[in-house]
Amino acid sequence: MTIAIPTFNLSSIGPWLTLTVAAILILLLDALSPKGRKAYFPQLSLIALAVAALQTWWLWGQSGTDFARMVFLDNFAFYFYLIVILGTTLTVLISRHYLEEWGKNLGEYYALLLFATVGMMLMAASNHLIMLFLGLEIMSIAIYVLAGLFREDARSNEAALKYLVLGAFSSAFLLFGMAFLYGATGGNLFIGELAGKIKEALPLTKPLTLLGLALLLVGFGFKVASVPFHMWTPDVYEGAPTSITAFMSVGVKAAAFAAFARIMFAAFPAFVLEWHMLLWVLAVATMTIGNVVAIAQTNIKRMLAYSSIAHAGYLLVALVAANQLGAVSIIYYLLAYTLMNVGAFGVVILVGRKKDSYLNIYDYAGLGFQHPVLAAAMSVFMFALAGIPPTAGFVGKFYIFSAAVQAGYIWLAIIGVMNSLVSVFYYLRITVLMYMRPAEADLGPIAFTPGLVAALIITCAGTILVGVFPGWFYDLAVASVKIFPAL
Amino acid sequence: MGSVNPFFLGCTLSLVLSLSAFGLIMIFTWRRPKLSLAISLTVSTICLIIAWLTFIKLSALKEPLILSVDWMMSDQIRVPFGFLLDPTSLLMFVIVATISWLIQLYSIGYMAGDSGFGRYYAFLSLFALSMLGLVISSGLLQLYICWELVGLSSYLLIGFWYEKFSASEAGKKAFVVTRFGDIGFFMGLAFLVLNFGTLDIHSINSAAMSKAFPAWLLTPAALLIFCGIMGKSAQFPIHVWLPDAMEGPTPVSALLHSATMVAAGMYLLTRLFPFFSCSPTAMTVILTICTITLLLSSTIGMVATDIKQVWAYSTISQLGFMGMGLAAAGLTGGYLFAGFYHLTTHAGFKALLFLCAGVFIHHFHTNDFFVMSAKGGRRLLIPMVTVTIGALALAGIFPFSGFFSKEAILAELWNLPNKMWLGLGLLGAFLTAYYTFRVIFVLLFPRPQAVGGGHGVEEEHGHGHGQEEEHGVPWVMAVPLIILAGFTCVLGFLQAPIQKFLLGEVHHHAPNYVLLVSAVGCALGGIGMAWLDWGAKGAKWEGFIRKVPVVENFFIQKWYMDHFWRWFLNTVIYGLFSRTFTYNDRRVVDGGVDAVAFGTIGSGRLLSFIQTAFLQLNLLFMVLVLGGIGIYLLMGR
Amino acid sequence: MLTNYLPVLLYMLIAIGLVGVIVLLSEFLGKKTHTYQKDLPYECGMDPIGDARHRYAVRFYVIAMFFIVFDIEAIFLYPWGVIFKPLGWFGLVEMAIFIFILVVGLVYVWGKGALEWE
Amino acid sequence: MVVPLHYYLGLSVALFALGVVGVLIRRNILVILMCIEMMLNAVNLAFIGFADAFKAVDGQTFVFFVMTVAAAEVAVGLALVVAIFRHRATVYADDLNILKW
Repeated sequence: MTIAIPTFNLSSIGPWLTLTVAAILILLLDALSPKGRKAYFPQLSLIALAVAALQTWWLWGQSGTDFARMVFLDNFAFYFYLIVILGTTLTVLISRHYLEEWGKNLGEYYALLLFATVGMMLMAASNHLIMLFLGLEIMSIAIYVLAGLFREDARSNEAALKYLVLGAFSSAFLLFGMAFLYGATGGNLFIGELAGKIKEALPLTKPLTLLGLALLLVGFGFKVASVPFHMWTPDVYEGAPTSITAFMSVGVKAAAFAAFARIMFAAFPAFVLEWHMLLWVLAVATMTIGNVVAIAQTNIKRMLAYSSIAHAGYLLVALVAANQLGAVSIIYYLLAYTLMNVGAFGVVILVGRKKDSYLNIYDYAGLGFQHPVLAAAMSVFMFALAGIPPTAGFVGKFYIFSAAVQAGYIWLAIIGVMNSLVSVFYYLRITVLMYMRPAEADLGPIAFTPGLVAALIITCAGTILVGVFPGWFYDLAVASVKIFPAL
Repeated sequence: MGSVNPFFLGCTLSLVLSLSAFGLIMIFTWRRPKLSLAISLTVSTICLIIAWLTFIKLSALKEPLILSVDWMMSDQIRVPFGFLLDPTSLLMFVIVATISWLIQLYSIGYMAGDSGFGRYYAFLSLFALSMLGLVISSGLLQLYICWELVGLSSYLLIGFWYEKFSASEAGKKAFVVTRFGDIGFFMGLAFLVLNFGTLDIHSINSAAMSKAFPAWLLTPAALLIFCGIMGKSAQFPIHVWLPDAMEGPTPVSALLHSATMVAAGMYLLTRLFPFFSCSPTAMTVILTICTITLLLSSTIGMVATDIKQVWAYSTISQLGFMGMGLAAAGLTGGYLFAGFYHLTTHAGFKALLFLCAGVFIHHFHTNDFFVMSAKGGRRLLIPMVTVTIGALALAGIFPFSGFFSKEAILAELWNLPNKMWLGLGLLGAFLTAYYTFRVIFVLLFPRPQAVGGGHGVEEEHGHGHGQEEEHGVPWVMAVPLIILAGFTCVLGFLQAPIQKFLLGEVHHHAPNYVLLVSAVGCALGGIGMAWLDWGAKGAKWEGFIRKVPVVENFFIQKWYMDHFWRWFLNTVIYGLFSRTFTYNDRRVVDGGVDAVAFGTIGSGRLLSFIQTAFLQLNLLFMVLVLGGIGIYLLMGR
Repeated sequence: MLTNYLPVLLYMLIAIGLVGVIVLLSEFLGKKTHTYQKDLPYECGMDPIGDARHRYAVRFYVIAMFFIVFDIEAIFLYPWGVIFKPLGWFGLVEMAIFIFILVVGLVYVWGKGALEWE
Repeated sequence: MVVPLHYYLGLSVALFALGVVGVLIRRNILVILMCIEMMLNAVNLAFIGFADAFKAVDGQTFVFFVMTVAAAEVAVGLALVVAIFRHRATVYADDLNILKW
């Protein structure tokens, strides 16, 4: 018996390798080096991320698959690589001081961040359901641990455990869905070939395929925090360390949407009507509940959690639109969302001061007078999240709703616009508090550290630049979604 | 590009400077009033000079000057950003620059000593930025952005005295209500760009004129955009924010709610006039709504006692009047001149009226013009004269500017086949004259005893709280009044030059004496009625409307529009959505679990299963939804 | 035919022999101490007689976790073992990398002091 | 003897449903984790059944990965349970109620 070893090219997974090696290195160094000489982990992670970004840039423009068709090499994946690398970089920047305050500036933190990033990339690039599942779990398990990082903090523990139980539960559903698809297609696990196989076997296996589709929807719906699978979001976002909340809100969402979009666009053309209808309902419910409940929140992390649910709803609108502009808008919006949301969480960390003491939205009162620049930055993020021009959030929403209208979902677009109107209320409330209310008490100084300042500058400038000059990013996105011929 | 176009440079400069003034003050100098004032006023003066220079240099312009770059959003969607300088925008550019400059000047006196002085000027700069940007923008998206910025800065300015609850509420109301209309505007834009592929104002207009739009596309787009106009220009039924918006400092009211912000809506209508006039349906809707607005606000103005409220309602009614003029012109194939001319004159005299009101308020520390009158309002000579001039203009009396522009609008209405509109327009003119002169006569002929006896008399003695301001009006406040009064007197005679400037030619038509007589008659009739009710020696000091208490109450309650919206907000928005969901969060989940916990312990596994905390409820919910999805997929269709 | 199974027989004999030798050697060479705990069945610190709803020290869970994680990775060694030959050097290198990563995990756990009982 | 595919699937679905019910009604987090394991194993069974029916090997490969991942998940879950137990001396799901609406 001989087995033909498939040819492969290590450089096509270069970014993953870089990050994995860096993470392993950090783990080893952390375990072996004496205490007190561990301050260089953030820098090491940043270098690794920069190298990975560079490698991605070199890969840009390739197309096809590698590793026996397991891995997609296409711009769609690469764009998401860049988005998650950006998200992780920003997270590393906002983490250090925050962790030091909690006495948790640990090597494993950075190692797990990098592992989670690799998992996200895997999800974006996988052409095989095993790969997809592995990516999902590498990402999820790392984040379960990260969410429970503050072992001494009961809320952190509880958040992590809730996330784990719910997450494991939903991945079981996802897996069951994959199993059904595997059965329905007569033993095929390649995402790129699902559509054809489904069509071949259609009359016989329709119920099986539909069940698989439903289970996949639940699994992905959970990961992107779509209503009605959103219930973990506020709890976990509130309990997890703030830097991890930021990471979760952007990275997990981006990766999950990458995989979600790829599967939906590529694998289910035969059931377009069904999944459009379902996602239509999910999108409306997600936007509406996210925005309306966010109004009632007084904890800023919880508010941002509901806002993140609402944004998942907007992204679902783009998914439902399922045309080229829709796919482009998903990519563009996730980039914009990464910038503006991490920025907002950076401000939350700064204002939270020592060990997250001040997370109530009323703690933002008077910030505009004490720290005008910080308040201005927060206003930019809030405007962007609310979708007020000329920020990236506006352009993203414009693309999304245009895509919906283009696809004929006028009502969906109308509901979306109404929702973004509602969202203006709670985002602007923060701005109003900062500028129009005197501070209730002196909450103490805010420690500006280089990392956080750098992150805020990057996110702030990025939010505006991506909004003012969307053309370049748009072109990149168009180049990335060319791979979906069905659109 | 070899050499940069000087006009482009000028326009950009004015915007960039305003923005940097806002940024500088907000970030660095808001604690230091003098410095902030210097920055803001310098920038404003530069903008003024730029505006007038551009205006003069380009006044002989034949073709509109388009200086724009494409902001590429995607292959299909290109959004132009830049400046479209044509007569309409040039005239508005000058008006906005002038009025905001005057108001900055006036505010030095009015806001002196306010703790938020620096912040105030920052907001004024932001406002100038957004309004100037709006006026000269070449594309609708840029216009929309500025439109929202105008909304934002007006929100900031109206809620400027945020420690006053009503002020911050009013700011919020203005913002939310206008956003309501903006949804429509935005949808209209999306509709246009998706079906037509451009947002360039000039090409939209020329395409509309060459009948490139199919009607099914045109009418909905026009109506959607008009939603935005309704919000911004406070047209029925979303006019409710404007009277409340008087909570802001009075110069702000003058700036926002007379000449610029609310005029932005009508300006947009003018801007897209060729586009709008291609859809008779849309124009009829506009005409109807504007007419309702005119009558509604005039009647409310008859019973208001707050001087700023009266001016606010008069603003709404005049905006309705402009809208009527434009719509009528659109329906009969006329020109945009009448409505826009009224916009111009109105900007002048309404700013004047508000600033005068500001002087009175500043002086007497009250908004109630009955109290002002009792305290001797007529002794303030300059404002009293100027307010009378403004009122005459508002009422449409020769030779003040309002007369000419109203005349032009009525002429457009005359051209309509259905004379009902003309009749309603005349009725509006009558009511306008009536409520305007109600204020004037009350101020001129005080009756202290009418305002609750001794109170007024006592105030008569002690109204100066030992401050020097009572000796007169500070010059920074007086100068703008005089300048504006001058405009009001002069603008009327500039009708022909302005018409030539706007349309490129003067359309002489034989004076229509029937119309002239009836218009003047209505105005004079209104004044006469006011004289009978409020001015004459034996007048009862109560409006003729008092004779029909039901109707009067209806007007005092502002046609119950506020009630309606309050009900709508409470019941539908809060009640149905927010409450349900937050209630769910706080009560149903907790309460339900508690109830189970306190309930019968022995009722077995089913209940204890519900009791098992949130985690599993969440899980259960997921499973149930999955079941639902499965059923839908398998059984559906 | 049965000769095909000769290697298996040989293998079994060697295994049994090795076990026997080790047991015997430890019997002869080892130091013998008898404590109560040590003489209990299973030698694991648990009381063999008593209530089954006994509370375990939490450290057992920690060790159990490590065991699960490291043990389950062995699953990947089986398929490799089955096709060890055809995979050749490539498979060997792959598996070496895999085991190296496991070893890194072990080093980390060790370095962190998680294997210390106290 | 060949086991028919629908036997596999029937058992798999039954196991999965049992797991779901267990997760929903048990209060002890350890038991909940075990039930989740059961769900994953039901999936494994389905994969193996399909792989057997189609004579395709990827289904079996999938099972290996599911098993390892499940182990990792449970390890993390156990660690978290231990951490929570140290704090609050409870392993019951309904005591996880600090984070509330």
